[in-house]
Amino acid sequence: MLLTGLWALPMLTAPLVWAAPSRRAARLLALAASSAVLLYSIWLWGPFSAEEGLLRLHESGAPGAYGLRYHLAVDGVSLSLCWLTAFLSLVSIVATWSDERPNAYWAAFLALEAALMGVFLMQNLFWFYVFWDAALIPMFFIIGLWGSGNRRRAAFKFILYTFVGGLTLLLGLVGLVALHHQATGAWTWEIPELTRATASGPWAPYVFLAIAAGFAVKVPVFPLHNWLPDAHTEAPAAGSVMLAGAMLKMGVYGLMRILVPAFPALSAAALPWAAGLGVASILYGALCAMAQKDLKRLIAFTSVSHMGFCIVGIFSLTPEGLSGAALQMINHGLSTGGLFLLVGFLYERAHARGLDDFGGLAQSAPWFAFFFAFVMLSSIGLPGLNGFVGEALSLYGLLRASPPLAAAASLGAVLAAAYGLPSFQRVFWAPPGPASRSPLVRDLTFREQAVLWTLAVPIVGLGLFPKPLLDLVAPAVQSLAQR
Amino acid sequence: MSPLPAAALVLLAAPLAALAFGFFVTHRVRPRTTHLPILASCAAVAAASLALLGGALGGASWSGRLFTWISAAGVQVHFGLLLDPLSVSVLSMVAVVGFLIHIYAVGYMRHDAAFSRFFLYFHLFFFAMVGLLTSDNYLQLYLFWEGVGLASFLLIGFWQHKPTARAAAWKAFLTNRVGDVGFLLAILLLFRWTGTVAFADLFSNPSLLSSQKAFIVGFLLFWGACAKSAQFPLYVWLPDAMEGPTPVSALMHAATMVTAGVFLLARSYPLLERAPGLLPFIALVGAFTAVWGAVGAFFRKDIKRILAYSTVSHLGLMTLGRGGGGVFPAVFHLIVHGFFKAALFLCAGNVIHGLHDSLGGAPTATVDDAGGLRASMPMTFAAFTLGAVSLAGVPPFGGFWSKEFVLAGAFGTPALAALGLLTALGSSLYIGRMLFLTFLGRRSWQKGHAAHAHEAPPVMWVPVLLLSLGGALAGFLAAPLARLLGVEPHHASHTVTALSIASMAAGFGLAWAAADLAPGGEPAWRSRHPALLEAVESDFGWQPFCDRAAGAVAGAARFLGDIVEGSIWDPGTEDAAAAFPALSEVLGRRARGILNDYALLMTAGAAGLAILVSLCF
Amino acid sequence: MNAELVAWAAASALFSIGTAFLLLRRQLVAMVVGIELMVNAANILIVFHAVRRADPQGLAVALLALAAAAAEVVVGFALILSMRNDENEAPESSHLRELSG
Amino acid sequence: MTPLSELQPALPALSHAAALTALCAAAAVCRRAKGPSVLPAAVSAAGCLAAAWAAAAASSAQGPLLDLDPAARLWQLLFGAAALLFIAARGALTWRAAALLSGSLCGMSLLAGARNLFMLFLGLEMMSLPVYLLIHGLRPDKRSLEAALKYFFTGALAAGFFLFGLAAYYAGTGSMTIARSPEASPAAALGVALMAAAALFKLGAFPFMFWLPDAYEAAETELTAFMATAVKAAAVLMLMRVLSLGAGAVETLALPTLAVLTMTFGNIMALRQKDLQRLLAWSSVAHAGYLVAAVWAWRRLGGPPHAAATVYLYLGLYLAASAGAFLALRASGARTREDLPGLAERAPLAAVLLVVLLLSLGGVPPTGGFTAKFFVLWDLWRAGSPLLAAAVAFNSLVGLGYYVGLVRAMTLDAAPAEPRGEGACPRLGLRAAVIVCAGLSLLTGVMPGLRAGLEGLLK
Repeated sequence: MLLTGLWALPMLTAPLVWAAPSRRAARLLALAASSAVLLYSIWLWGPFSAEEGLLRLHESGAPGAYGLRYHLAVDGVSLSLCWLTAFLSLVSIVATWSDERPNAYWAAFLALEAALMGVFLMQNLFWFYVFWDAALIPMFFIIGLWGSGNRRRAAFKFILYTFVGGLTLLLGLVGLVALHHQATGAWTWEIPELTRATASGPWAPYVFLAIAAGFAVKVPVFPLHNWLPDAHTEAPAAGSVMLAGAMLKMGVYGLMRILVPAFPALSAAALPWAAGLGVASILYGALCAMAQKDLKRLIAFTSVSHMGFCIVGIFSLTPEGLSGAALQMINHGLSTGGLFLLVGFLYERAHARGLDDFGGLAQSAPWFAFFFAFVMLSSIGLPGLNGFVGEALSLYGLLRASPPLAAAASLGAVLAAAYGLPSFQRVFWAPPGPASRSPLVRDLTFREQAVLWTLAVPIVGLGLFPKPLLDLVAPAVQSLAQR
Repeated sequence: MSPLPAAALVLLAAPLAALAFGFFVTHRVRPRTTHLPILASCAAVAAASLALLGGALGGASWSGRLFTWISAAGVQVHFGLLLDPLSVSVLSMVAVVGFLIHIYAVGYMRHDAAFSRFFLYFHLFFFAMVGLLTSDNYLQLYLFWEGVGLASFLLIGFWQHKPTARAAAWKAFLTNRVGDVGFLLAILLLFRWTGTVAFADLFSNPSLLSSQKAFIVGFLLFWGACAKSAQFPLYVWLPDAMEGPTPVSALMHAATMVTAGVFLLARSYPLLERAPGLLPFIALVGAFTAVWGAVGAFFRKDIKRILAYSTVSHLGLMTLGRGGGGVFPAVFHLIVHGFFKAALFLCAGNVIHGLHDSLGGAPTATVDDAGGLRASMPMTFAAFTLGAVSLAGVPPFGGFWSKEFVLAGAFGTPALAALGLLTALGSSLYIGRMLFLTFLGRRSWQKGHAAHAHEAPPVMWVPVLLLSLGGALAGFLAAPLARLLGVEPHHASHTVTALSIASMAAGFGLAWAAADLAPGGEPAWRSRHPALLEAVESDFGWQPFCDRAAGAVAGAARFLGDIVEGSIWDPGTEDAAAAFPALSEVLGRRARGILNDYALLMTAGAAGLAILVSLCF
Repeated sequence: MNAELVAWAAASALFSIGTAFLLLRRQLVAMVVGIELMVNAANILIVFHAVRRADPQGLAVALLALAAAAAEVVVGFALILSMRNDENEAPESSHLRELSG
Repeated sequence: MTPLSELQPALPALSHAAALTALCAAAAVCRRAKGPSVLPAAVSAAGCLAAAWAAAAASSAQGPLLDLDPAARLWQLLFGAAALLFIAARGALTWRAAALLSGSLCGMSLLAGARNLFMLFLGLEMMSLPVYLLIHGLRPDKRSLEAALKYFFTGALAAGFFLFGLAAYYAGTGSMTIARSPEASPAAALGVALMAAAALFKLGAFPFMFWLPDAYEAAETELTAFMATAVKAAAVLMLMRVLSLGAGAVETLALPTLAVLTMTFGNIMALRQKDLQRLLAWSSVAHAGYLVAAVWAWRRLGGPPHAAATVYLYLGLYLAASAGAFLALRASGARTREDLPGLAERAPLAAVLLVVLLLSLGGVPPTGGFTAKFFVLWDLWRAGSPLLAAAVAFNSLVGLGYYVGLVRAMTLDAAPAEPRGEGACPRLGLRAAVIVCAGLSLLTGVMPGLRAGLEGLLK
């Protein structure tokens, strides 16, 4: 029952929150639930480290026919992602703590958190996929109902585009199980068994491509990314935090948990293509970010760039690259989550997100300027903050795999400075334009500062002391790289 | 390598404590007093570094590891401090010069509204610089390297309302990032080939790296150093960095930050030694930059830009020294240069401060605005002269000795010697011109501001004087520094000394001629050669080239962001999805709903099945 | 053997005529006639083969098929008769055009 | 054998027949009570319950024409469920309508147990004729008359094909029992082809499906739900029985192409529909395509119980989702797409249920629709045709286009100023039926063991 509680708790409280008598009661219940989940997930660290072996805290239901068992387990990577999800859910609930949100808003976040936890815990492909698609529905309503501007179109585009990935992934997963049956004659949907035998056969490359494409849409990787800017631009602040902070990690986690272990030979063979696409994501994302006029679209493209580092780290198939990717997932969640919160606060105050809508905020809102600079620096990979460590390890992994690509990827750091600092200068330093909405922007309230400080502490902490997290993911990464 | 003494910990702890206290307490409660904890921490760091210097002179050196930073499978990096003669010597110069400039800044920034914010940024730089000098591995050095870059971004852009300051700050950070990419790649390659980046492991058995690999890593390190120490290709940000307040220009863009690159090259001397062709190349780039800077300095009018180009030139000299003569000439010139260049910059600060009211609050002044300030600003004049003669290399002042060792090293190859002497001539030329125009001469085109310029308050001219004295007397540091670094100083032959003195004298003569021969000498000459002037103003097209390159990248970004993403790829996928409803519309209109058609289709279907069966029966 | 051929020929001819009625004629009543023809065509075949194999089940099937066809016609006419149109001409399939797309 | 035991396999059909006779008698006797009332519905429901009890409890027996094997029992329960859902949703029926309903159900019971091809034909006729009349009977307007007539003529044409196929098969093999015929003569093959065509017509597969949208759009919503589930299930039953006669060429070539054509055509046509019932009609054509693919996989794998279980599971879950969706439309009172915006505010419960049902139709996890589609995809991969699986996946993507479109219209789009569409239908039975369907759809989404259970039943 240990792990089931992790996803069942938010899933069960979601309807209660929805049916709560008053909005205030709903918010308080949601706050209680999400903090309980966070504390519970951190408490899990005890039993987790007590056990041995790669996958721990196993928990499975009755062995159904054909291996369709309800089976949960967790390793270093998924536990850290559970922490990230729980932490970001709590942060997004506290950050948007206001009265005009209806009960369904809080229920949607709890449902989203439950679905994400499910994805990171499930070891059975059927259940993995159920939670994978289930996560889309709350996010569809979060973007669609409480977003801004043309949220309906963005939500519709988001869910359809992600279903394209989802259905390709479903085809791939079923194909993987069929290939495994051809190879070993046994039917199983258990990820540990599936990844033990290497799938081969005439259909193997197509299945590999289908699964890779399915996950690539979610990551997103360069050509399949254009649902992200629209979804982020229209999502509410907390929605963007969860979308960028936790949902993008489903794709990367899928690659690490299913694709690479199931097809070690093909992953190695696909290195130039996959790493090439990763580098393309880094450079394309950064360049597009430089050209954006809307702050949220800019941060959305930076996410494409950062996720490119994860892809590069994974497909280098080196332990350093993989631990870099695992670390980058957590770091990106924190820094981009912070950025989206800040832009959300801006939008709350001035109902505008354009770079040219603001100016000279450093004088009128110094705390705003401090936190925005702090999180932006972490996002562009300033050493000493958390962004750098993940990127450096991923680059190192890529260097071991193919030096020219590593050189190209390292250009991403220059482009990062090129999109990070000018936007900061435009909004905070440059004098306000005639139609500027800066006067509307009053400085951060105590609650908002508290939320941002809780984000800033891990940002610096992981930047200077990433060792505990690296040790946590080391065994999982080691087994991945050995294949 | 004895374990870390308490003084070593003070080096980092004091600035951190001051910053934390300043940021969380004084900046909030009483912003006018933020400089007090910071000055205290400067004093502590200066005392600690001098104590360490004493110990180091006695032959001691310390190193120790504080905690493990990154430990992925192949990448093991620790956070540690290394205090060997090289780092202690440079650290002492930085601490002393930094302390004096902090005091100067109290006076200079007194009237600025963001007084406390300035000191927080200023001390953040100081902390990063101390960290950089004392780190015991490349990755930690890289961390403080970028920290220094960040501080320079914040300080150059300190006067946020000025568009030129903002552009300069961004340009500085971007150019530094271009260099840092090379530095990062060097670090990653080191991990790749040797599995470690700690100086102790790397330099204890140099055979780890083959010469070819050492060349690649060395070159990349040099590329990083070029950005930070404003060597030829990547120096473009330094002249613009003068947009920042003068203490910033003095401390960072003259004495300490820009020397980080030279320190990096000095720190990795065993690595560079293993790469055969690298050192001469570095020397050549250094020499070329030296001449390039000198030419730039001579033609500028803005007093801070003249000093900026002079810094570029002297950094070139240090690199030349490093390439030609080894560690000692470079470090010695670095230290001496730190003193007199800081003094010169602070004198310029005094001049600007003095002329502040009459220039209508402009942050900088040109040699034309100044002129004949000898009477009204005696102390600044004295300090400036001391600094100038030391820079030009007039014996027996500090600059002469350090330049001697650099030229001695350079005389191995004729090209370097020629460039070295040219630089010697150039430096005396431009510093002479600046001295005569600013302090001595009285020309008609002067705007007559000299009359009511007033001397800076003691809190400003005392540190300036001390610095210029330090610069002048630095010559006597040669012997102890050599003993500290454990290297036999290679004195220049008498011919070399004679040649350098001759060129220095020639420089001064020419400066006197150019500056004061004819009352309208300079403006007349400028009007006659507009093309030449324009070429020099834009560094022979190199500055516009860099701006165009940056523009090209921004253009590519706009192209990708607006055209490819905005109007081709994004709408493309949406149109692909919209194809289905369109097809549905076409099909829908054709289905008319007539019963006979239904029956016809059904019969066709059944007939098709029947035919199929009979065909392949 | 040619008896079987004759039977098949007759049945298929009748069947195709019936289908043609349904496809081409516009009056609904004529289409019902077409349906009857198709059923009778099938009955011809069934009866012929039942007799040839002396299998009483076939005959029973033919009989019941007639009954089923009768029921079908009854339902058909029930629906056709409830079609009321003012020009009181014979109900045609062209009147049934409202539902489409 | 005592006469009673001989009738053992026909028990379910008999119970419906008893209800039919009772209703006809009542209809003849009491002229006065014209309007719909609960009693006739109760009698018909009693018939259903008796049939269901007979199917579940009676010991298995096999007669010459009918048998009561596990498969037949499952079909009976499926038809009984659909019928009860119709009666509950409809609430009150006139005597004549109840009689017609029981007659149709009697036909379906015959179909379920049929071992003889002619019994299949009789079942088909008895099932279809009452439905033609019900379409016009329940909602006597011009559109329903047109739909009834179109359905009648195309249905009669299909019956003609079936009969002629029967005759040809009889000519070819001399026997009418549904068993693998030893010597395959061209006539038998022709017969099977024609009978398969009739079954595909009833299922609504390409190119036989044009009648379906008209019939579903014009008929009363509860009847459409009944047709979309019970009649479609009967069609699948017929197709499986006919194909088990050894379809040869039809199986390998025609079925996959027809499946792909059906699902694609159905989905594409559904995208443009304004009337919601017509949209769900075209979506049920698409689902017919997925069913044809599932049946093909069942045949290709040699008719194993697990593939049959997949078909049953798909039908069962599709029944819940599709009937639920139709009834939810009725409950919410939305007729066209323009009625949907703002529905979430007007009728929140109906909107939530409709969202769950639409997502289940779309095959989105955690709903039953996904579990069904998951097993179909799996069987298609096992049958060695990933391309067909890809076609099913791609088509369900197109399907999601309009399902999520409806969800978006209902929940996200702004409510119009004045409320549109008829008011929400207050009938309790209707609401209960929708809640049951939605609950089932949600519950089965997280029960992958369902198919293994069905497989056990079928062994």
